[in-house]
Amino acid sequence: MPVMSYADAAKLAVAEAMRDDLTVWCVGEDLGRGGVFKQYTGLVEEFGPQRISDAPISEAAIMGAAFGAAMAGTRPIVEMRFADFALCATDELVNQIAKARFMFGGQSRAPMVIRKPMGMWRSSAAQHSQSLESWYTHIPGLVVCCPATPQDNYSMMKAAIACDDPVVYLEHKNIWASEGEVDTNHAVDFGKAALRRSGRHVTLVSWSHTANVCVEAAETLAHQGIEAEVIDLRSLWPWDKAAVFDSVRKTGRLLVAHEAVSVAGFGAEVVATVAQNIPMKALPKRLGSPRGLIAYAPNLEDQMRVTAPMIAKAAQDMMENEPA
Amino acid sequence: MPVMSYADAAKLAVAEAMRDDLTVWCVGEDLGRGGVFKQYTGLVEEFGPQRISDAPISEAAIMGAAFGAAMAGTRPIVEMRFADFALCATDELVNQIAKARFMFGGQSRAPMVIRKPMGMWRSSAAQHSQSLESWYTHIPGLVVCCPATPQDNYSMMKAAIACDDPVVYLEHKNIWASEGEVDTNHAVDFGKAALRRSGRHVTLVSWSHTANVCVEAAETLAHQGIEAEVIDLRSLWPWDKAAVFDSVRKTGRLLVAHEAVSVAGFGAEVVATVAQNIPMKALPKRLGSPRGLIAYAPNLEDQMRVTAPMIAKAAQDMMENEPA
Amino acid sequence: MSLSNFDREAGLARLRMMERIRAFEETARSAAIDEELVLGAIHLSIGQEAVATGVIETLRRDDYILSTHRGHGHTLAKGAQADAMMKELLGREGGCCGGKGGSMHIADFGVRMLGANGVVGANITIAAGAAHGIKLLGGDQIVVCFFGDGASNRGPFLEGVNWAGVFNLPILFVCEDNQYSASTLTSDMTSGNIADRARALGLRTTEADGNDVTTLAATAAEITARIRETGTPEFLMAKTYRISGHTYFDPATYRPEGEAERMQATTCPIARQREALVAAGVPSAELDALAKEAHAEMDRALDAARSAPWPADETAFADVQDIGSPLQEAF
Amino acid sequence: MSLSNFDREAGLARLRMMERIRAFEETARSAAIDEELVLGAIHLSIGQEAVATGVIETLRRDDYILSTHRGHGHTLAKGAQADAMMKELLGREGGCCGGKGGSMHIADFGVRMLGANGVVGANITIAAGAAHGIKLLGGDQIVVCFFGDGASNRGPFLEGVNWAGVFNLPILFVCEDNQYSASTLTSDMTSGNIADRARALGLRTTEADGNDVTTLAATAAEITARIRETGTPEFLMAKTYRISGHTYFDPATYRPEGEAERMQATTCPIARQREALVAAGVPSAELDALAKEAHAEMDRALDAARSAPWPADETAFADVQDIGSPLQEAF
Ligand SMILES: Cc1ncc(C[n+]2csc(CCOP(=O)(O)OP(=O)(O)O)c2C)c(N)n1
Ligand SMILES: Cc1ncc(C[n+]2csc(CCOP(=O)(O)OP(=O)(O)O)c2C)c(N)n1
Ligand SMILES: [Mg+2]
Ligand SMILES: [Mg+2]
Repeated sequence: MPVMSYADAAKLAVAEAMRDDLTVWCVGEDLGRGGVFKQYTGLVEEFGPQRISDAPISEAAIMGAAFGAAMAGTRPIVEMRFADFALCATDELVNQIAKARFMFGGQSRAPMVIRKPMGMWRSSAAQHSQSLESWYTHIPGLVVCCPATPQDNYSMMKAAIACDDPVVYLEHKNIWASEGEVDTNHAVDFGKAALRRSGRHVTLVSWSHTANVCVEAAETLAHQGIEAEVIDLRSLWPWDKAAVFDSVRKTGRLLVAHEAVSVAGFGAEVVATVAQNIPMKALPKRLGSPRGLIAYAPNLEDQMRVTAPMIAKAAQDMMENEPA
Repeated sequence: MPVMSYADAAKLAVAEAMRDDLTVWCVGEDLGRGGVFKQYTGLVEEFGPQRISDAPISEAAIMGAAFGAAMAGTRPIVEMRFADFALCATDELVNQIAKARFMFGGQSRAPMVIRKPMGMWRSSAAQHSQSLESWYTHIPGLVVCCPATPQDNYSMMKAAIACDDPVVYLEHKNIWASEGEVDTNHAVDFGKAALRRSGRHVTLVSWSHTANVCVEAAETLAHQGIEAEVIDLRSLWPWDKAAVFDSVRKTGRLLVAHEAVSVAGFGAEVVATVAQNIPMKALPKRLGSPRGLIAYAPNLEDQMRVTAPMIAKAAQDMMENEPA
Repeated sequence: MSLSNFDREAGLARLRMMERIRAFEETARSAAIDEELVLGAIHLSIGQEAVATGVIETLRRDDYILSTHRGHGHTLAKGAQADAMMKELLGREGGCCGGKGGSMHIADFGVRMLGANGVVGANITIAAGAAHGIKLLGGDQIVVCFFGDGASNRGPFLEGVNWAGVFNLPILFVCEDNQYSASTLTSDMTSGNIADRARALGLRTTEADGNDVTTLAATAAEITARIRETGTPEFLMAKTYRISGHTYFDPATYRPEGEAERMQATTCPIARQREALVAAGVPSAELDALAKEAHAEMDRALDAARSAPWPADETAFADVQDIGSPLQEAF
Repeated sequence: MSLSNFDREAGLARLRMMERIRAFEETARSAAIDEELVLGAIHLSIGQEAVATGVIETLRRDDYILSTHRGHGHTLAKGAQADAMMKELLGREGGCCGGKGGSMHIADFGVRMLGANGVVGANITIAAGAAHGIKLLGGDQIVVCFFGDGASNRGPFLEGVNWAGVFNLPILFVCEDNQYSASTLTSDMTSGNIADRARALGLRTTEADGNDVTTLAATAAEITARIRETGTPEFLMAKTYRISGHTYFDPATYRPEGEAERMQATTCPIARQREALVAAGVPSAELDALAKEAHAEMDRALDAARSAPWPADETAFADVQDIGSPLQEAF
């Protein structure tokens, strides 16, 4: 199996889909020069500037026009550059794309992949670092993906392009270069979590880059005799409740970790859903960013970060403070 | 004490603040003719068209310009007409207003009230009905208010105008005409819930119009011998954890109800926070809209609605299905 | 309009379409006011019928249009059935959007009417994109995007018109300038002039009397033929006037006393077209019959709508999405 | 520029400011590349120094400016201290934003520089609003809003410029046309022409050579005086060229071979100003000394920044908000 980076894995998926289906095309600023994170490098040479299309600095039009083109029968992949800039196209995504099929009584479809590179990336500061995945899970009509590995970025990109619903596709900026094996025959279904590690003491639920951080924490915990099960949700809508429920039934303990702000983050949805359904041995926990902003200075930025030691510590505490 | 409508109560608060402080002004489309819900009727006659300012259909500029004017020393009240249209100004609110003070190291302030009439209002369909309060609670830098009564719409508007932070102020469209006594000496602090009813069996937590629906449900429950405590959070950020914790410690049962979509709604935050801190007698519950869209036809619209009977039924179930 | 080459048949067809639009809206209005059958807000285009009629008659069935919150006229002119539209306004089964959209989201993809829109100006980028899609797929259709004067103050106006220019797309933007943005005079909130904005954005721009259906149709025919030929976007400013209020329940007291009456008397496109036809020798009885027929059609549409059932409750959960649909995940 | 009325002192002051801007950015770039001291992206305005210099010298200290992601020059020209700015780029205590903003959010409210902005075009509506605030408060300050050519394709350009026109606000919009939007030639993505957009939005619009600081300053002086006098907004198109890449690490291979070198040789505003001063009889040794002094100032700024501590960890939680602050509600 070839080893490739998270960026290249998605690029391979895009290229394969574009070869198979002439109606698939990409649009965004600077794509003809490979895009700002080089996740499109080489594609314009193969597919030409109509299908790897540059765009003016017009996020609202990029999103709105891609939607129009989707209704006219194409399958656009929309590049938003930074998830933060996608906020310039919120009406288009939330009021138009997510609602059109329903409002028009099923007459229209919006098969689109909306790529929004997200998350903290050293010293990018408050306007280039946000993780807003929970917003999109709250919007009916949208599918929401947060791949954490090259394999998933390949397989989920393939699934997203094939999907007839609009898919908000959140790649994490910090792991563009991370490498891993990619099996191009491996398909991932939305709503199926990845079991990144099995364990019987505590269930760690996460997604995106923080899922990788959880795996790291689980290794530390293993040295202390605590076997953590790590569930990487991969897609947040739909999300794999069955996998989480099964795991928590087994371990009796739930810890959810993510990079986004804790308050009204998707971790709240996971903890609340489990708490509503499953009695646990210990009170469940969430780790996310404080409700503060992401600063430029690295030590200040770090105050907003959920780290492997924090995750390991929280899991240990859950093991120790067992109710009698 | 005078009796007045929810709309008029806020208007009185605005007028009083404008009399006291010449830097307070309102800006939005059609304000000179009273605004689309008549919540500004008569103000232009008293304060003139500069301070009750019309605006072009430019939500991004209304929000952005008001922010600039706030940095230059005024205290704008921004009218977004429907909360849905505020999505056209998301970058301005989230990337600019909420972050400026922090990004600039405390050099700037944005004392603004951003009024976003929200919620279902018969047959307004998918683009004029949304409740997106949980989005704003997820954004550091913002205060979030959801008044449910004329008294609170008076007192909280007063507090919001006086506040030096940007306040997202969500009035519910369905209760503009609802009437109640208003004590103009009664102040409300952000983060202090209203105890709308006391009870010892189950804690109902809600806000905005659904808080009123919970009071109705509690009356039904009382006839069945179930004493529900109804907590109206009023402000969602900050929210009154202490009041909720105290109540749940007493009742041992938590039911959160809101109009917004359940998935990643603020109910998840409340349930998760309580579940992380307090062992309960029964599994907690949430009632919110299914993750579906709001239709025009009334019977379809009703499928998305949380009603008093649904709340009462859920509370009853919690009393019956007591774990042994 | 010169009488010499006045085409009687075309003139009658245009009057018929305008009468149908007027009758549809008058019927809907009385259904709303007298019977409270229409539950949500409806925005009437009374006085503006010539724009929809004159422009859309120049399109093929497979051309696309996109509309605004004031979309009944465009939808009828593109060929949608009044029946299904009226059912939609009443929120009934058989409505063109299954009762989910109502007036503000009226759409008929069968005739390539890609929807009214509740967000002012939002259709401009979407329409540019539909034209982009046509170009990518190598089609020979064109797109017409209607919007109001007030919409020209929203960012998507600039972004969408620029997009069409940059990618050289087969689209006609039609600004229906009825002078008002809800209760506000658009000129009070607009710096410069809308047609100049379009020109500055690189588009060939034509200004026309939007209440003279005959010359408007001729102008539109030239423009749409040119767009189909060259694939290059253009812009049409159509000056018109909304005789009714902003919504059906708006008394429009913000207008200067007598303005609406004066405009109705002088610019109503239906009255003008009737005069033209009478001048061309058509007996006025024939014209009256045509109006009566239009009203009868809409009465029948209302009757059908009135007796149609509500949509089945379960449809509330359908057509949200395939993956993670509320049909599977209701709560 | 006619030599006859060339003001030697002003000319030297302008050269000094441009040299300071250039030296600040060259110092920051080598701190980033050679020492990895600058952690985030920085956008250099090398080649564009004349615009900040020529326009801002016409302002009062209490006038406001708003800038873009490429804001070092504007900030220095408005009077901010290089020390505090360099500390900000290094994310240190004493940085003008306490290390929270970095280059892309550089700001100094003390000199009424209301911030750089990481979102292209977002400053345009905010700037219009600052001018709105001045008008409401009855002040006599004016606002200058800088943005790039690429920003003219964003909706807020239309909404903000229209706003200024409608409310007749004391603001000058300055488009620094360096021809590129990151790696894209702006003209490839722009239909029509930017100055025409401003004119169509009702603003008096002047086009100027943005690399000739002398005439630019004269033009700007006329314009800003007029704005202060009339309170009416205007627009200035300043043609310039970014000699460096988009970010300090951008090799800018998307530019035609030799373009940057040719432009540097022919249009560099610092080289042109030096020539003019030499022609006016200033010894070049004096000019060299001035450049050296600028570099020495920035070396000192970098030394101070390098040895400054990180901001205290707790400051990460301060200045978010008063009500519901993370200081009270950390997790
Ligand atoms: C983004 C947005 N802002 C405000 C509104 C409320 N609104 C609905 S129609 C309208 C007036 C639109 O004026 P114009 O574009 O001229 O169209 P007209 O109503 O005159 O046909 C307004 C302000 C809206 N629907 N969307
Ligand atoms: C809304 C938004 N879209 C995209 C970007 C990414 N970006 C940063 S600078 C830039 C180019 C801006 O071009 P221009 O306005 O001409 O300014 P210049 O960089 O040439 O000074 C882009 C696309 C952004 N910061 N904000
Ligand atoms: Mg209008
Ligand atoms: Mg540029």
